[in-house]
Amino acid sequence: MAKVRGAIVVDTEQCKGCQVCKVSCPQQVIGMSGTVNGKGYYYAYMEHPEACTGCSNCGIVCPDGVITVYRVKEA
Amino acid sequence: MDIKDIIRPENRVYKKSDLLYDTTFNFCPGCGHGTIVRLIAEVVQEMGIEHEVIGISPIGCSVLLYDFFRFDVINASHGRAAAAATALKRVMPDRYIFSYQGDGDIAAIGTSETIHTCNRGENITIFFINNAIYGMTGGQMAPTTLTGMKTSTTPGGRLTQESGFPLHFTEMLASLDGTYYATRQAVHTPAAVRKAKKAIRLSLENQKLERGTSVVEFVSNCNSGWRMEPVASNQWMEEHMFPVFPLGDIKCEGKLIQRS
Amino acid sequence: MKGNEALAEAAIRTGVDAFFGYPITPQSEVLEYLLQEDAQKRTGMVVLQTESETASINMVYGAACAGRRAMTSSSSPGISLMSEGISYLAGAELPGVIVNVARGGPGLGTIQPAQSDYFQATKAPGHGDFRQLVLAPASVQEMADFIPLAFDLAFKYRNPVMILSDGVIGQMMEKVYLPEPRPRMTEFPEWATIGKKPGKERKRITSLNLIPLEHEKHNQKLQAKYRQMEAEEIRYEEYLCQDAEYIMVAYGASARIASRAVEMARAKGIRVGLFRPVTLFPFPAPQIEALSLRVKGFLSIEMSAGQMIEDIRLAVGKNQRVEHFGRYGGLVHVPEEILEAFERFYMEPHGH
Amino acid sequence: MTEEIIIAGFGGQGVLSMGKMLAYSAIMQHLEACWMPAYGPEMRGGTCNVMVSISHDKISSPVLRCFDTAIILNQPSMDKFESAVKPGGVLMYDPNGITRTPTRKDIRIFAVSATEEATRMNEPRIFNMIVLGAYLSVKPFLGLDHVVEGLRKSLPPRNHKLIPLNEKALRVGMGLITQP
Repeated sequence: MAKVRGAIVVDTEQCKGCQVCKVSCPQQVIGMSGTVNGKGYYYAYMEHPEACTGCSNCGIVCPDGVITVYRVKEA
Repeated sequence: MDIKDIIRPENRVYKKSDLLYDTTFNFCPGCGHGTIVRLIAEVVQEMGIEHEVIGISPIGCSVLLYDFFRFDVINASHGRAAAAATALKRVMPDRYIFSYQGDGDIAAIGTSETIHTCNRGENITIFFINNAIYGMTGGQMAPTTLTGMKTSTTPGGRLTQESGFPLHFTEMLASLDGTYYATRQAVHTPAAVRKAKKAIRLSLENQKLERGTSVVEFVSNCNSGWRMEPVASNQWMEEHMFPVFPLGDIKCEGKLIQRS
Repeated sequence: MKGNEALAEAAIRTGVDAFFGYPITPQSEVLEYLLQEDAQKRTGMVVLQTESETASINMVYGAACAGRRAMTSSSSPGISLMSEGISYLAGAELPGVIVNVARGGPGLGTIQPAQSDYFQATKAPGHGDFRQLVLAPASVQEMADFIPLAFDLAFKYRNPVMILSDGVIGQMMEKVYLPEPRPRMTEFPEWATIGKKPGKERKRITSLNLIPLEHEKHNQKLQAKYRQMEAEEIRYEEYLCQDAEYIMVAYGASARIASRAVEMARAKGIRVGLFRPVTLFPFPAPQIEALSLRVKGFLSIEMSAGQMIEDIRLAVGKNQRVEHFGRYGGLVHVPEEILEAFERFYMEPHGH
Repeated sequence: MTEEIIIAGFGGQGVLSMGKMLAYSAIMQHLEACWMPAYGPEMRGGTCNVMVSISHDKISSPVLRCFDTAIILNQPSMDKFESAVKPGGVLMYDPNGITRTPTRKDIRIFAVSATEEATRMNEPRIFNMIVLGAYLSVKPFLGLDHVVEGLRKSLPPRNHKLIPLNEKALRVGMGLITQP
């Protein structure tokens, strides 16, 4: 059975670390970084990349539009 | 499969709309304004109307709205966006005109213009962002501030005998014969965002029907004004705002929706 | 035709795209005429009775953003309500025409004619460092003629233009030759927000600028515009000034009444002339200054307690005496009392 | 030639329209004319007056203190405007409702019983046309044909059927003046 794999790319410099994406992720993929970006925010990143299904939930709730989402069907 | 193999242009399923400039929004972290602005850009892009749309930004937090959109925008004076929208639509009936207004802008200073615009049934879209507080000026009471809610001008909580009741402005607008569509949405969860986006699209498509005004209210957070973390503010919004301002359609196709 | 009606008919003929107005005495005929004449049918002009003067001026702002010829008309209290919007027009550099058929104030005042909005029109039509062009018609003919002129100036400078009339000129009837019809605009200025053109950058219109240095620059640009108006747009009329020893200065209805007083003085052998500013901003200060070098005194005639006189005094400096004679609160001078006032000031041996 | 007239009475008598007729008629005769109403509460039933200036030359002041002719249609107007007639000028009044007749000796005074005549003709609306007719016979500088033309111009087309009646009223007025 084909498995759906996903990935996100966070524009870390524009991320304001609000964590709305983190709580919206059904797979708990997203964590907050241990270091801050140029604006001083702890930005979002894929803490558990293997669990991402590319559902886009994080992207569509992000108030700053900093998340781009990718998805493939693995053969 | 390596992450690098997933992150390829052909696999992209979501990205920020091309109709937004690549600048950082000037909103606080986690503010619903950003999500709504993003959704409007997405809908305009999907409808392919970026050459026919003119947006009107207000006074308040979204005053800089025009820094974000890659389509024509004007800035109206405080509360008067509906009047400016009326004129733009009357002189250019084939264009899509929307205003984007906060609770103070639309439901306090701009009450008269908004009511009369809806009452004339101007074929425009009004986006109304209700976060129950004045964000830009530092967290003062808004017409929609909840009873008992603390703001910088209601330090002991809003007292109805002093300051009246939270104003249900969208219901007021919906009661007018010129209002064709009125709905209340939120953008704090993926499911809410999906619904809100459909409402935005419908409200813009309605302009072609020439049946009247479309109003989309967004119950939104103001974590700075409410003095909360963004995620906590969304939870507070669900628990306290939604019972007073319930989500859902209020008027569809010119008919009020009966709610139990 | 009544002054108000001539103005409204001229608006139709000038190809004005939109009129937004709220009834108020003594200018209600403007809105009534446009709707009774079915301007919308004649030229496609948008005519809308608004819920308030505040809405009217903001609709003018909206239509002006689309590069259209938009105007509103009101009387004194209504103009006060519009002052914020006029400031926005100036700040966003938008053309618009505002007509004030003035009445007596302050407050609700009276519906009778007055010229007590001179300061408001020329000095402080709203908040901020800005000026608007002010045209003062003195006849029904000029009520009609100043509409196309006002729009030409508004678009030339991208700035609000006010036609400052009064209850006398608005309500009276005279013979009038109406302006030649102009077509409605089909092409709009490049700055107009009418939808982003493919391949072009989008446009935005605002009066906001949060960066003080940039905002100062914007203001300097506006100031340069006002200096250009002062250099190019002064309009005035002289009547029997050539050999005059004394000059009456009056605009609008006062100028008409004073012209009769001038004739009465001439009949008595007193050499008086009338200087009529047609533009109140820019004020014809250089012309008055030139006159001040060869006459013996000025008399400012206004239906106010004395507002324009300040501009006359600035122009004249210490060169000459400047006196004021005003009727106000809704009262209008008659020629006889103007002459009496003049004689009191200048003909009596111990004039004060 | 310059003729400056005040017509004064109360709202509803047709004071303003009489003035308008005069102005229109003058323009039909290629003269200059200016019509300056007292506007406002007067329009709603109070006292009412209008100043009309007619001239071969450009008209200067639309607002005047003294007049060549005063047409007075009620007592308050008589009290106010008898003194405003220039020496040698004309005062014309309808005696109906006048309790104090004019006393000046340096002006020409005419009475025209227009109210009475209009009532007798059973056409109270043409009262003002009778007065106008009387004025035209005293100051015959406007041709009747120009007045009828002015009437046509000032009346909305739906009222053009009333023109013959108005013309009749003008003629009646012309024969009605008496010098008390």
